[in-house]
Amino acid sequence: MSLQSLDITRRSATTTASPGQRQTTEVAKLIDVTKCIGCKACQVACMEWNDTRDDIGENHGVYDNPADLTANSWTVMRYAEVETDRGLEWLIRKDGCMHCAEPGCLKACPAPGAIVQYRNGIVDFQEGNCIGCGYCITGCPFNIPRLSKKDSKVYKCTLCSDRVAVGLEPACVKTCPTGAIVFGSKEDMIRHAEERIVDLKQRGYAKAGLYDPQGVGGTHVMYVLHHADRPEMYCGLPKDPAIGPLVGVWKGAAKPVASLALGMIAVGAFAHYVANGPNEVDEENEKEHKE
Amino acid sequence: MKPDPDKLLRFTTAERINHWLVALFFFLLAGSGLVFFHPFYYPFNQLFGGGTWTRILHPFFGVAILFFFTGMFFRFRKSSVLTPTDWEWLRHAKELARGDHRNLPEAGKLNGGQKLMFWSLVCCMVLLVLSGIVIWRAYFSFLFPVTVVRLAAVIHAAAGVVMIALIMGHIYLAIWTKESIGAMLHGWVRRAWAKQHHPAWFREMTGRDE
Amino acid sequence: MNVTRRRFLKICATGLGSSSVVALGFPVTKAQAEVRAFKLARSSETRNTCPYCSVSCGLIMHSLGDRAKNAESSIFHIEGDPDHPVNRGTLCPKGAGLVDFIHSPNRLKYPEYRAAGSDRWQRISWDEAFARVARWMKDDRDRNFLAKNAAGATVNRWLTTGFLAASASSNEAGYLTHKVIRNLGVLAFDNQARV
Amino acid sequence: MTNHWVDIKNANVIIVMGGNAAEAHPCGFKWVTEAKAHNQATLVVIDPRFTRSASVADLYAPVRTGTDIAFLGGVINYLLSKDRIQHEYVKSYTNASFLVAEGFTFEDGLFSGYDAGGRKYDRSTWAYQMGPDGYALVDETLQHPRCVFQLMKQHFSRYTPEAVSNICGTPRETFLKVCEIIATTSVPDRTLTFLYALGWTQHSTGSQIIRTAAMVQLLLGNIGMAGGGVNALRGHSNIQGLTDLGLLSDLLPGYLTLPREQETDFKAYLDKRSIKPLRPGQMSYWQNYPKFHVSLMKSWYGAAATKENNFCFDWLPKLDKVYDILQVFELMAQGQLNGYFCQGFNPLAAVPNKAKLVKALSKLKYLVVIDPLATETSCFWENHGEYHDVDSAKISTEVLRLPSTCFAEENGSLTNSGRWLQWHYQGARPPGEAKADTEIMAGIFLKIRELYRKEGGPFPDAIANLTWNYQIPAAPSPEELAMEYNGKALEDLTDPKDPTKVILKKGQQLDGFGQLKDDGSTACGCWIYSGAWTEKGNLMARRDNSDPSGLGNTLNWGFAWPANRRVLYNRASCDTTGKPWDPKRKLVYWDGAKWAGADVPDLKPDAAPADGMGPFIMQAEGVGRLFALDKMAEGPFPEHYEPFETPIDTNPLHPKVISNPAARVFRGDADEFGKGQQYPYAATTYRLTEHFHYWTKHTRLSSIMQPEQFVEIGEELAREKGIRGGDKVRVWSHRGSIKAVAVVTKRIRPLKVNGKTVHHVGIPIHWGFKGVARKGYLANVLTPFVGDANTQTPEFKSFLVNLEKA
Repeated sequence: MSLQSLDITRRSATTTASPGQRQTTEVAKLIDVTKCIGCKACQVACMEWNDTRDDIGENHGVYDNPADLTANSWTVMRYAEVETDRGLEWLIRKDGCMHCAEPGCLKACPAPGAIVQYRNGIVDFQEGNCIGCGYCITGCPFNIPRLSKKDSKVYKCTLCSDRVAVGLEPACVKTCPTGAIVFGSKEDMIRHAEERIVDLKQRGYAKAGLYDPQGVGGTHVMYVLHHADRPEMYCGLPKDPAIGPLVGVWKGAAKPVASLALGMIAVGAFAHYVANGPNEVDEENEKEHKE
Repeated sequence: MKPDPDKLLRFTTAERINHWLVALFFFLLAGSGLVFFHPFYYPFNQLFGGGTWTRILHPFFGVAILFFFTGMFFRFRKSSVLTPTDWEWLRHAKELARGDHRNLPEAGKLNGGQKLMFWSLVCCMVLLVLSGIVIWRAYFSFLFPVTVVRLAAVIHAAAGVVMIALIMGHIYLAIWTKESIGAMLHGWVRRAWAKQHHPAWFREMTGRDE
Repeated sequence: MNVTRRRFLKICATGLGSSSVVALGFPVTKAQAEVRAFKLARSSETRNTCPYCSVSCGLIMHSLGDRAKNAESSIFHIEGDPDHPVNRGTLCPKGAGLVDFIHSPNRLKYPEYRAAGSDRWQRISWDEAFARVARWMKDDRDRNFLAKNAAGATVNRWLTTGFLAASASSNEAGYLTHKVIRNLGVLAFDNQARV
Repeated sequence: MTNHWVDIKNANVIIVMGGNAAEAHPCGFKWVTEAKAHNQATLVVIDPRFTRSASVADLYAPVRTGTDIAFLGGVINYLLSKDRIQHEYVKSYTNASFLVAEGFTFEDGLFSGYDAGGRKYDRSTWAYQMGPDGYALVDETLQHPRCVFQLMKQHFSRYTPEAVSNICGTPRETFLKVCEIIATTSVPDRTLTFLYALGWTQHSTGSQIIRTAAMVQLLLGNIGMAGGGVNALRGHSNIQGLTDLGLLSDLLPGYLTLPREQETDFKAYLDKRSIKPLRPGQMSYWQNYPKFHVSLMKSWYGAAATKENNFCFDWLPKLDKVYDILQVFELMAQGQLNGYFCQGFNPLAAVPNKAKLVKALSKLKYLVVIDPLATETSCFWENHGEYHDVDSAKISTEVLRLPSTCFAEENGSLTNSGRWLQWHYQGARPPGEAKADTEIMAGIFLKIRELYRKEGGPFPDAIANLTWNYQIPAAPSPEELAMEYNGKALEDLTDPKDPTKVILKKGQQLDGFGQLKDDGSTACGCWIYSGAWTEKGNLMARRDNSDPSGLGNTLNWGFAWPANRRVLYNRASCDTTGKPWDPKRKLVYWDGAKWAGADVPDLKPDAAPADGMGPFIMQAEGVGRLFALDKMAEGPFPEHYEPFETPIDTNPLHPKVISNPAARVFRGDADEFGKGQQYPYAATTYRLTEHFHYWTKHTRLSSIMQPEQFVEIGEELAREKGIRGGDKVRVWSHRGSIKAVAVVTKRIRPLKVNGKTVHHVGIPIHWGFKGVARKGYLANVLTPFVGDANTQTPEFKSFLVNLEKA
């Protein structure tokens, strides 16, 4: 584990480089939506492995339960009944952290080391360093992190970093009954997806494709979609996700520049004083009032 | 302090207390806010009991400053109305910075610069409060769509920087203009000082123009 | 270059500003980041079969302790057996949550008795429970056992007590149940094959 | 399952009908996705609802609940009329060529021999024409007007695509597409598998639906093939095992049958069951019945069972009728039962018509519930408000609740749907004082035996002499019991070919049922399980998952009955010369001297193909039955009958015979059936993938995944009724009423049936008044108390309801 702690690509609110000499395999989870039956085994395995338990909620007139991601539900199935040219399709997508190569959450996080990106691609929250500001929620292009009401820390899928660290697949991957979720090196996962896409195209899904959005530098959780041209059909999977321009402004160069500006004001003021001296009452005026 | 016939009362006790309360919370807010602004300032969190405490306290400081600043606003809003003379004053402010006040029109109790500062601060406060509510994660953020939250975060940061810059200027000018800090500390200024810096006010207070 | 006093100060300020930009950032002093400790590192593993549907997925149950005399095993995690030819390590949503079945707050722990007309359970001992059941059964069997039917054929049956067998008990339990129940003469005997 | 889970991957076409494999058996369904991904298989789902299985299917066909025979009958008609059958297979491996007795007729919905008063048939005409040699007559050309093939063709000619569409509500084009996909497997190198579950069995015509599918498979030559078969995906982990072990009213272990009360003569009892071949050279394996039976008696009674006393034949209780669960609750409701035991079974939830069940349980003197969980049945006397409104003070049943262990706390074996026996191990101690089922049964038995010893009583012989030589009498170990049902030699056993050679010494474990004797020299508790624990040890615990053939028959993993065979009827995967129909699926083959291959051959291992021994060795004919003789209650050919509650109130094929004429209906229950006028919607119950029956409402994780009771309705019906998703609705049948949240979905579409629009209402089961999930109504408040004519499986899948916004 101590070695693992050095295999870091990025660390939130840290401007110097992390030790990163080691080159570990870049991993990825591939979710083949076309094989998914929406059984929620992944949801259960996730909670079981991570020792979280959500509330026993209510039925909201749909199969989705829990209805949304929470600090205890790090993954949920989202069900969409969509009419396409093939008739009715029940598009079921496992939602959760995409483990972006350019993570918006990490970019937004003000707490040093509360979010890290390991060299293998996993973006992990270190709740011990989290201050609970929720900036990561603001920064995420996929609306994933959730703030716990209990401890005001933010939680999300860790891609089972603890399992991956010892060479195992994530819990959801292992449990998936139909093999809709697979795990391996990112390279292998892309190859696996390509095989699946050939099969889907043979079955008439002309627009089948891989979802690995480049707007966030690619992701370490990818989807095989029957309709890759319309990801929004899958309960609003963003078509072209990117770290929002506002987040860019907010967390980009603006802040060092603003800091510099403040520094300049201080320095400028000092310089002004040195150059011009204080603004005092004129001697003439003084005299007048002495008398 | 007993009234000194040589001196003029510039700020009442209530005004002074109000000012310093706002100042106090400004420093708390700026210090805690900068923690989230950039990693460079993160160590400031130690002043507030760590990162999490800083996150918890900052918005409550905001609530406090909103309360006191509102008080200030009602105290000074009338005396801060900008007149044509103030604009004229502002046009000559650059000369003043170089120490040359010959062409400066006579300032009242507050000069054009001070008034402008007041309204700038009011603007910043409005922006900070509104955007601050939107990004107050514990109570309000879930009410707004993420794009609004993102916009609010940018506005909050920007307004915060502007406000800090303004206050830095304000502080420097207070230091630069000798004796003005005393005016805010004990309230009294010498007649000469008043005549020098706020001639119109001086006349108004003394009825004299020498 | 004619450096005036003012200009000199400006240069100093710029230099100071830019060098502070370079220094911006929080030094990396604490532990960088660590993943959660792997919770199965030294747990005990037991092979089992999922008790739900008839796919009969292979399970690995992880329990506390290394089976030392002083350690009480308590199962805290269950996952699929990757060697099992049918499930190959996978588990469905029910199987993946088995640990909550084992530790369900509604697991029965003691024999309990409810008297006629009562609205509560009362805890009893196993001896008492066995004695009571045996008494009920024998009294009913003695009274209602049919050795011969109206036609005089030997039928040796007992129709006034019935037995419903389980759907998830082991073959061994099922075999013993059949052996015992049939030899008391019970015919009203069924299992959960249909429902 | 004729085949097994992994074998599904070998299929080319997979039909999920009468079940929802993705929902109920997700981990088994992986072999469907595997077949799709790596065998380019086509998945077709036929269901009233667009299910989770349908979500990954290549084709979905809607069908009205309870009309599966019409659909499959239409498929048979399509295959026969378009001549898309596997001719060689049909000719050699089915009874298509057999001539049927002249008296057999079918008119206006009824077969010959119907007794309307008794609601049953005299089945004597449902027979073959017999030759003077005692064998059935056949016409290999299949042209004889009385041969099964011609009669079948005629019978199913009524099931035209138009008739199917009219009855089932399936669009004609969709139906024909399904037929075409099915027909592609009539060639020798393509197979189809049927995956079904309670969606077929829980109908008043359930057994006949399954038969119809089996007939389709026989016509296509898909039985005995890798990737073929008719596969029952059983619901519970060991319901296969408990059925194998005969825990049913009329069975003994290993599908041996209890004598009826008329059968007082031991020899006649055995002869009737030692079925003689109906064609020359056939194995007719039930001829060995006496060996299985006598060995069971020796296992139970030991030395007390002797040749002289007919191996204690008289000790067995004799049947006057079958006491299935519906019959028993009917008797209980009439006050004819005093005591009842529920071992790991929650009948208050699992048997239809809850109101009747509560009434019945309240009439008992004592109820004993053995369960790991606090079930509704054990608490049937508790008041739980609207969900279970009873007056405890008025219920005088004494109840005893005994805590048992769960899977994790015991050793033992379970038999999966593919007939694999697999051993499991204890991982923790049970909570509190909970005891294993074996200990509880032993505790009860020892106490009763002691009472009989002390006090005497009627017929104590079977109790006193029951073998009980377990090391700890109060806690027989699973290992001892497994060795007992496997069986052992009671004398030295010699090789039949060489009597001087001892193959097993006295006391040694048997290698398999082939060694059983009818002279009392062997003991075996369950003949089909013989071979599970031999002198080699516990074969159920084997863990070698190697699969040299790649067909998925891991012969060294666990033990499969019978004789470790993985695919039943696998002899039929070869042509008459012993060559595999498809060289890529070489399950078994004749190597010139014996049968060899990737599976244990389902035939005498040295029966040369030239000798013509048929592949269906348990049948007297040696072939598969397209004509069922007298084995089915309602006829030798399947016929479409409407559910007892039908939304169209008629049967378009024969309006005078609407529902199954041979189904048993108890007097009071007929009055409780609803009519389409009052209850216009076709309802069906089912389980969700997140849940297991009524158990997982005690499990937090499962409850989180589907926390609250709901019913599913289509968008059109919802619009008509002004219901939006998430609204509370009230659903009621003629028997009771429930309230639940409405899930409004595109996945349930109205169907056009016989000129009428039929809406379905989907009612998931699971919720009740006990557990950690939200409280709900037991869904059997609504369901009718009638069962399949053969198995008495309740008709949970087709009934009528009405509904409104609550």
